[in-house]
Amino acid sequence: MVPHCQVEVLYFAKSAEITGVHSETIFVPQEIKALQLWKEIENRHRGLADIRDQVIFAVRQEYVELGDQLLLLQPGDEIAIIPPISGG
Amino acid sequence: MVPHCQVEVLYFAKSAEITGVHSETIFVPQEIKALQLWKEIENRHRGLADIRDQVIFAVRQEYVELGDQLLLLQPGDEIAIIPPISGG
Amino acid sequence: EPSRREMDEVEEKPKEIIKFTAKKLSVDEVSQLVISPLCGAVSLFVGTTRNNFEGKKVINLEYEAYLPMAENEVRKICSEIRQKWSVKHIAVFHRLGLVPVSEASIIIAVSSAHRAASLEAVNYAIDNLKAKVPIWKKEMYEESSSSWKRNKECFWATND
Amino acid sequence: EPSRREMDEVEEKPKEIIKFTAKKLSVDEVSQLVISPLCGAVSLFVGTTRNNFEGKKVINLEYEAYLPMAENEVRKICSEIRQKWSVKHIAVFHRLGLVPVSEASIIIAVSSAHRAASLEAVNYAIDNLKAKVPIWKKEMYEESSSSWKRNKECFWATND
Repeated sequence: MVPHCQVEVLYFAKSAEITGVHSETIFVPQEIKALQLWKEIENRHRGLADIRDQVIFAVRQEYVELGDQLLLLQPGDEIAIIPPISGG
Repeated sequence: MVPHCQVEVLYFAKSAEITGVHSETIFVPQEIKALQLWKEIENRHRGLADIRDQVIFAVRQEYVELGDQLLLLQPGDEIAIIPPISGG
Repeated sequence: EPSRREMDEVEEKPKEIIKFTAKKLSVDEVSQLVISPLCGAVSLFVGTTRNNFEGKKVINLEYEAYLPMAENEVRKICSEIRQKWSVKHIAVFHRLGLVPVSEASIIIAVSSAHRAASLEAVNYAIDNLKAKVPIWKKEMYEESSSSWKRNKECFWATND
Repeated sequence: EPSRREMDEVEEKPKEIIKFTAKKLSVDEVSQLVISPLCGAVSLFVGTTRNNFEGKKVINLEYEAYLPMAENEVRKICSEIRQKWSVKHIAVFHRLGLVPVSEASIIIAVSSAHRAASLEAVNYAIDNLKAKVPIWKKEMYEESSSSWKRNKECFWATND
């Protein structure tokens, strides 16, 4: 079985409104493609499907698109769901 | 005889230091080339010869170079001696 | 007591001052932070909240940020600026929480010996901040609806 | 009491605020003058006095201006800006008389709906002010000498 670990998922702006939480801990494979990780998260919060095309991850505070990139996760890693930004 | 009139000459910055005055009234031909007018002024303040290459006139608050341009002066006109500017 | 030469060297060290705060921003305060006796130029950009969007009356805005990452992203922009232009100090202040209309949401200030550098650096900073720094603005409208905004510069999502 | 619509229209009228003053300049004050609830961007340039020139310690600066003409020349620059960019309000404040090192000698502020316009307008304003507006700066050095300066932008005289 693929090793799993606990990571911290952070939700901001519209994604936080959809999920109703700002953060949660989930248990996921340590080796996982970004898009696959998104699907795991979407399974928990079906409403997130609406914004799938608009979001990007920040994994350990670096941007990662929801694509084929393989993530190597460590226990406690921070994964943020980043809707389109609007600072300035 | 060419008609003459009184005009007000204003001195700024280095030109005021050289002449020792900030303004004076002079009596000059109403039709006069800019460079000729400068020579009239230089005759009154010999020290101004040092900065001849660096100055420009402002006649009725519009820039005029010390060249062949014919000035048509009216009594009371304001002629300023403008050394190189350094605002900002 | 330090000699004048020593004081100059202290002044000369380039600084980056990055702050996210719920308090009202002060243009004077931010410009003071970057002024250097060795520099003749300070350029600033102040972003203020507008009172309308597509005909709707905006009564308030609310900003939130992914804080440690937002600061890191601003630091990256500062490094890029230093690679491109010779500038002295850089200050980036962004307000969070509720911001009333006409108050500043962001102030960017850059000092430099020659003004072209700081003007271009400020331009670069605001362009890249809008594209890359995880901050979100929610507009609240008079008719009690609201909307999360997106910058057209946001690098991964395009406006519909 | 005017309706909100009427207030917006009052706000919308473009203003030029030009001031020459012996008093200390305030970046907050000047930026407040150009902020508009219809605009999201204010760009500013602050010129400060430097503490050295060719290795000489500058202890003070003194500015003088040919006042009615200087204001007229600034107005011309404002008109040129409005022909080139869509900007709302323009403020140009220049200090006269003695200016201590590190204090502002000039503040230019421009507001606009889109930030590129105000950033470019501020750049244009300071470039042209240095080339055309009759203002003079005298630097006073520690060893009690002094010198009238010239801008490299001055349009009729070149540096030796």
